[in-house]
Amino acid sequence: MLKDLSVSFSPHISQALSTRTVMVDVVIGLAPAIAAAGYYFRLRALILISTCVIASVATEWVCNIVRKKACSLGDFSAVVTGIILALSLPPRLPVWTAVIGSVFAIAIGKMVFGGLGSNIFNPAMAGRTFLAVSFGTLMTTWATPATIDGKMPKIAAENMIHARTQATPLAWSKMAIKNQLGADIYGEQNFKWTVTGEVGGCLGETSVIALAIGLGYLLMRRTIAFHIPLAVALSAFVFGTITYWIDSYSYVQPFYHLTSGGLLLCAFFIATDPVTAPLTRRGMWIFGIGVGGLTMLIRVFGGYPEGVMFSVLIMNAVTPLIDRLCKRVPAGGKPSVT
Amino acid sequence: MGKLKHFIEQSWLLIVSSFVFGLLLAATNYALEPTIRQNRIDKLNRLAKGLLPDAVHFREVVERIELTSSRGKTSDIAVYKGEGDGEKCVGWSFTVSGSGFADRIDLVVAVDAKFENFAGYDVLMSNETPGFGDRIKDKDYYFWKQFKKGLPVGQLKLVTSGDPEKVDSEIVAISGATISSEAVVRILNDTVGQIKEQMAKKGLISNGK
Amino acid sequence: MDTLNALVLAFISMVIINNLVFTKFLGTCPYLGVSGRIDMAFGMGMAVTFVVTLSGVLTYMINNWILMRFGLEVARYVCFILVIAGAVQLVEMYLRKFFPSLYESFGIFLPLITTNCAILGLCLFLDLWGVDSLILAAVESFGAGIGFTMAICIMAGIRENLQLADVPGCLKGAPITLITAGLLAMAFMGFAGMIR
Amino acid sequence: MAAKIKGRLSFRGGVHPPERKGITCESAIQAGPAVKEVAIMLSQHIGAPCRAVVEKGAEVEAGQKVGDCDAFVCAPVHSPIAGKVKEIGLRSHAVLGRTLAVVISAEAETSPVQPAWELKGDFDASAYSSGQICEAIREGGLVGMGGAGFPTRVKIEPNPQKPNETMIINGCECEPYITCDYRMMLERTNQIVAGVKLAKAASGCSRAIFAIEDNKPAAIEAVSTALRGSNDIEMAVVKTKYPQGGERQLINSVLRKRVPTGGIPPMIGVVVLNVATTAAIADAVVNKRPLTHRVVTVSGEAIARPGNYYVAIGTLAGDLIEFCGGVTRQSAKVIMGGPMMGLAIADLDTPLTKTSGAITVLTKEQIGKAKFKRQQTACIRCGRCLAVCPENLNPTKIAHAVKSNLLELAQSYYLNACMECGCCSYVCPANIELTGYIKTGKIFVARQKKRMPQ
Amino acid sequence: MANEGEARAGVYKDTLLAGLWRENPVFRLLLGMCPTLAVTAAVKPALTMGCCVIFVLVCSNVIVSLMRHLLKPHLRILMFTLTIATFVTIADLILRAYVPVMSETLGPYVPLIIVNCIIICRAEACASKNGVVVSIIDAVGMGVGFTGTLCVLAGIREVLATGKIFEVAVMPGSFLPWAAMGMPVGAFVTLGLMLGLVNLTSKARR
Ligand SMILES: Cc1cc2nc3c(=O)[nH]c(=O)nc-3n(C[C@H](O)[C@H](O)[C@H](O)COP(=O)(O)O)c2cc1C
Ligand SMILES: Cc1cc2nc3c(=O)[nH]c(=O)nc-3n(C[C@H](O)[C@H](O)[C@H](O)COP(=O)(O)O)c2cc1C
Ligand SMILES: Cc1cc2nc3c(=O)[nH]c(=O)nc-3n(C[C@H](O)[C@H](O)[C@H](O)COP(=O)(O)O)c2cc1C
Ligand SMILES: Cc1cc2nc3c(=O)[nH]c(=O)nc-3n(C[C@H](O)[C@H](O)[C@H](O)CO)c2cc1C
Ligand code: SF4
Ligand code: SF4
Ligand code: SF4
Ligand code: SF4
Ligand code: FES
Repeated sequence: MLKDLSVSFSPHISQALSTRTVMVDVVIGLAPAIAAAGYYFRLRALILISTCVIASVATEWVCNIVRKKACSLGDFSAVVTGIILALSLPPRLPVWTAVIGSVFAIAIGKMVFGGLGSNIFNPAMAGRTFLAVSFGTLMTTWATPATIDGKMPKIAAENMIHARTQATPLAWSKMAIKNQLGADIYGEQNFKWTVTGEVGGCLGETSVIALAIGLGYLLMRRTIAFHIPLAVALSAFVFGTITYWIDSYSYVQPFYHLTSGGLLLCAFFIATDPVTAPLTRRGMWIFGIGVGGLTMLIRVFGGYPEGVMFSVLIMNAVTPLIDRLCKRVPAGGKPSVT
Repeated sequence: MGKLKHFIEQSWLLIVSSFVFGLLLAATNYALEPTIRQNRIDKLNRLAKGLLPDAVHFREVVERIELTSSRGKTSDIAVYKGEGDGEKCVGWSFTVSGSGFADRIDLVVAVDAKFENFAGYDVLMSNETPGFGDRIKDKDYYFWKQFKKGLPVGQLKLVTSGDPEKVDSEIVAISGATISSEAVVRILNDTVGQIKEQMAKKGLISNGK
Repeated sequence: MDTLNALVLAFISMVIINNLVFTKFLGTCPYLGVSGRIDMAFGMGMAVTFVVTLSGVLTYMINNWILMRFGLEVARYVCFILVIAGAVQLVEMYLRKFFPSLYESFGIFLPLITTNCAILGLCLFLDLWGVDSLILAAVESFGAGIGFTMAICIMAGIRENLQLADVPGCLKGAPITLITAGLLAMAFMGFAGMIR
Repeated sequence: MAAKIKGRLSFRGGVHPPERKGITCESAIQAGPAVKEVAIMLSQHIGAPCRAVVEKGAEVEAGQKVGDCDAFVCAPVHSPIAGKVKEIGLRSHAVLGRTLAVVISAEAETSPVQPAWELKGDFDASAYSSGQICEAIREGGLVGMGGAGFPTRVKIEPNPQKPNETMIINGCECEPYITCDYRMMLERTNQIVAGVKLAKAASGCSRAIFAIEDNKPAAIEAVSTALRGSNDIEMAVVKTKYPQGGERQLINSVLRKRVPTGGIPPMIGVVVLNVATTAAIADAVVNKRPLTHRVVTVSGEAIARPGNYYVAIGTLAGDLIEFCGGVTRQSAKVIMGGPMMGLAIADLDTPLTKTSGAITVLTKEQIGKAKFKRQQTACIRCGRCLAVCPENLNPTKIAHAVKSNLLELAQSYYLNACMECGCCSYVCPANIELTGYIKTGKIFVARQKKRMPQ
Repeated sequence: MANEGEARAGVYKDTLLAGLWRENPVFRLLLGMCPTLAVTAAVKPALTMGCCVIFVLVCSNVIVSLMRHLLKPHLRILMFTLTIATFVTIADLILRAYVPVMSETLGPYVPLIIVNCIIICRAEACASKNGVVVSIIDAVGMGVGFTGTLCVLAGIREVLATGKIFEVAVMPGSFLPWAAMGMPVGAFVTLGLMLGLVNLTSKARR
């Protein structure tokens, strides 16, 4: 009866929580965004998402075999990477391109560093950036949501002959800078479109409502802390407000920056990737402000209409320095003698 | 004295070899300099000829043309006259530059004899992203072809959508590289008009006819 | 005001947009050599900044005021490398004499810097870009040094984290550093086209 | 009426494990198993180990001193039963491994008899001088009964260089399952209060604060009632949270003061005493009874008759479990102490010591939920461990540095400031045994220091 | 006599092979990384670069070997640098005269050969200690090893970045080029993976 007593370090009980539950929670949090993507982009969304997930998981599986490591698919992190990558892709992207992106994300972005937890850069964003850098045209070709049959002004793909980039809400912002019509662009109608998600854009980024529901779930489950999302959104908002104050003809309304493009997807699901974000609360604030600020810097002054992927990668790179900067001091102060 | 001797003892090899290397360099330079210079001229000619196929050779116009950039800096450029059979003027060519997406872009531009229509441009130097802005060089791409079709000289306008087949002052940008496209258009807008004006002033072309 | 603006932009451009390491592949060897010691990386970066600024200015003067004036361009490379070697020597002697503590902290890096291609590379690029004023040359060289310091410090930070990571054996060391550098270079492409 | 300290008395970090005190909180203290043989460990506490003062074969009486030493940081040990010294040999010690113990065997089984607690609420400590109290405490072999077992005399004795100012009586009992202190506070209230008065008088503290977690209203009620009339002892109802009972946390919660890292409470003039210790003080000073018995909570889902038992120190853990009806379900882990900080033992012949406040027996299912059964993944840097660390450390960094054998890096992240509370391991979703790595790291560092004396 | 000749031939062969693989400057010694990365967007510039390095390496090794007995210790490095800079300038002039297109593509990376560690390292490690013949063989071995590595790297990058190699299309028509491979990312990541592969094979052998 009292045989085979196991001995281990204390504590002997633990919270009913595992890496898998954390990752599954993120998938659940992403579910509304996935549903919105399916609603607006129909089959394309489902094809892209399943392609990315399958390719990511398969890549991780192969990497495990090559390294002769135990199978790590059970932690579901590859699934999350696949979904987030897919949600950040334009709907019309060819399937094989999505496969290249997923393979790059998992193999180069994650597994060469040692797999889950060791990667320095956000794998999904690394994969997306690789695609953006490699296949620029494909990655800036947007589709009209299936719900509006190309009736929408300016957003719809009017001219697909040359597969030209089409104006997404962010392109409006660039247009505002160029043509001095910031004040005109922002209207109630446009705002409504960007909130519900009935606009062109990447699969998962268009619907603010769906993202907000997901955020609520993650916060409720304490999967993420509120610091990073808040810092990203706040800093972007402040940046946008300042530019808007300075010149409301050249720059669009700050709210508009928040609801358009990938900013909220990034703030809620990407910048919050625990592996590549700082550990401490103070670090999270710095990180979030960096992501939001850099995104806006690139949006407003840079060459690209969207800055999310670059700002996330750059802040990922400085995360070790942030962690060092925010090194915690023990509760009792630094020991006088070591 | 002893110090000098010591110095020479220590470093005679250095002094001698500096001398020898100097000579070696001078000799090589002397031997290759003309070829190098000719290379540069050949390249310009080749590019210009690609734009003005009728030209047999190019001659530098003696007068220098002064350009004022939008920042207010002035610079001199040389304009070459393309001469066909029997010294007939078939067009003009010159190099202009401006800033692109990543770095400076140097363009060779050719216009017809009357300075009325573009004969096209070619890229002398650019550092744009391969696959994006790099396509301003791509002769098979619609962007480049728009300038080859005898576009009238004048203010060009860049648009992101439109029909690149139509010959008008609306230039359809390269998708994903609006900035590079814009740079080309801007460089042309900023310089070609000025050059035309000064050439007309100097009586090299007849104005307004 | 305009000049000042141009100088500030030139500086920022050299630090983040045209970063020598990320866009021009210069100074890769020290980049691969950095350990997880951020203080060492910072010292190295500072030493490079110091020398690169000095050499940028000196070579600019020699190039524009002597070589170009007398048609001696053919001797450009020889002169540049001698100037750099001389500058390093000078700095070393100067530091040893007047700032022994500073010499202690980054003196060890100084001899290594002579063969750091970032320095020669920058001098050559200044020439290639046709930088046309001494102050601009100085600002750009200083910016290049700071950009190098930033890059090397970021890398040192990442290396510290990688110490604890389960990197595959065959990729440990230089390979993973190269891959990281690649992803970093990709991230920094985001600033392209920012200053025109 | 005792003054009550107001405010939200808590600290930053910490966790809320399921309390599970319901299993034993209603069970009054009963007599524990009758024993025929006890093994008194000669090393029961931090500080110098005792030397046996009896020979093999010698007859000892109940309460007779069997081990002592001259070191300052030391407390003697006594025999709880009358019998014969069977041997002085090695026995399993929960913390120290195999160490020397005096084994005493009696002719017949002796049942522990709970003394009559005759003290009244209006006990007057002024009858005893400080020296007298200290001497009685030392002779009684009192050590801290809250965990580490530091000799109580050393703590209390006034230090002219650093006078004691405040005394905190630790009635938090924040570990899950354990209720021995709670029962003590309900049933031996007067004795505890008397002990506090004695300790306060002896230590020269101007303040004494009784701290109890807010999940024990009955204990708060009982203690407040007993403190009526002694208005120099304050009450502090602190927030229920693990490890509220850790002295560094408790001091922070109650006094808003921080004990320096690597330092001890006396450095800021504070003395922290466990309630069981204060009860023992009263017993030692007033009744001249040495510390030979203590209350032990035997709990866990697998125990047939869980409860609080008055047990002779030196009783074997197995005997106590047997006495409680043995285990009913498939049990997998026997823990000396609570599930958060206690030590799992493999040898049921491990004797109880003065600091063993509990034995917890966990079932397979419960362990299934604990670390080692579930698969450990890589750290996902979620930061939970940082968020809960009461000492504001970076547990993942320390643990991974230890794992990679980078002890210097670990120390640069303040390895030694960890108090091993286990919060970080408790919350880690990747199931990493952070506390375990940290403990290992501390041992490595200690070994290294020993090898390379400065 | 014959034996001696054989022994010498053995030394030569060893020296040659060392540079090609065993002590390959890029893979094994991690030297000259900057040009390796910068000029390998396509095979042609890589090959040109390699040839320049071979030229400079051979010339400087010969000169250094010839004057190895005359070198004063404290002026040694200065002499090396001077020699190398001279030959690099000559190589640059030749390129500009005869392959102007490549000269433009390579830009400042040709003069940067001056600080390429391989050359000074060989001058120091080999030429200043050995006779002319061994120095030449060493230079050729190292140079060819360097060039070969450059070309392999450049080949991979060019095929993926443009679908062509030596400007001849090799990929199926439906292949869309991966522009990233032509950029710094491609250079760093490909070289990193190649180094990893080399480490793997050498470990497997051992
Ligand atoms: C990796 C990368 C490289 C780019 N390079 C260029 C470039 O060289 N020239 C350019 O004009 N745009 C370049 N772009 C795109 C611009 O930043 C910008 O998105 C575009 O000019 C906006 O115009 P659009 O309306 O055509 O999208 C690049 C984009 C990426 C992702
Ligand atoms: C080397 C050492 C010296 C100590 N000195 C004292 C002291 O002088 N006074 C005191 O009250 N506690 C002293 N302590 C005890 C600690 O502060 C603390 O009370 C004890 O480690 C915790 O045990 P507990 O949790 O069971 O009481 C000392 C501890 C150690 C390890
Ligand atoms: C994590 C942790 C939790 C603790 N919890 C309690 C507790 O709940 N009750 C208690 O009396 N002592 C607890 N202690 C021990 C106290 O720190 C302290 O040593 C003790 O209260 C001092 O009293 P003593 O010397 O009378 O044992 C805990 C210690 C640690 C490190
Ligand atoms: C809140 C949260 C957000 C995540 N975001 C991302 C993400 O943006 N990209 C990604 O590749 N993985 C993400 N993951 C999954 C996982 O952390 C990631 O695959 C690791 O970076 C792999 O080491 C996320 C996980 C969590 C818990
Ligand atoms: S100290 Fe400088 S030279 Fe040495 S390895 Fe580090 S970076 Fe390289
Ligand atoms: S690091 Fe130590 S003090 Fe902090 S939570 Fe973990 S065990 Fe507790
Ligand atoms: S709680 Fe676990 S997974 Fe989270 S940071 Fe700490 S060690 Fe890593
Ligand atoms: S030159 Fe110096 S740094 Fe370069 S390889 Fe040779 S020894 Fe190493
Ligand atoms: S730093 Fe070594 S070749 Fe550039």
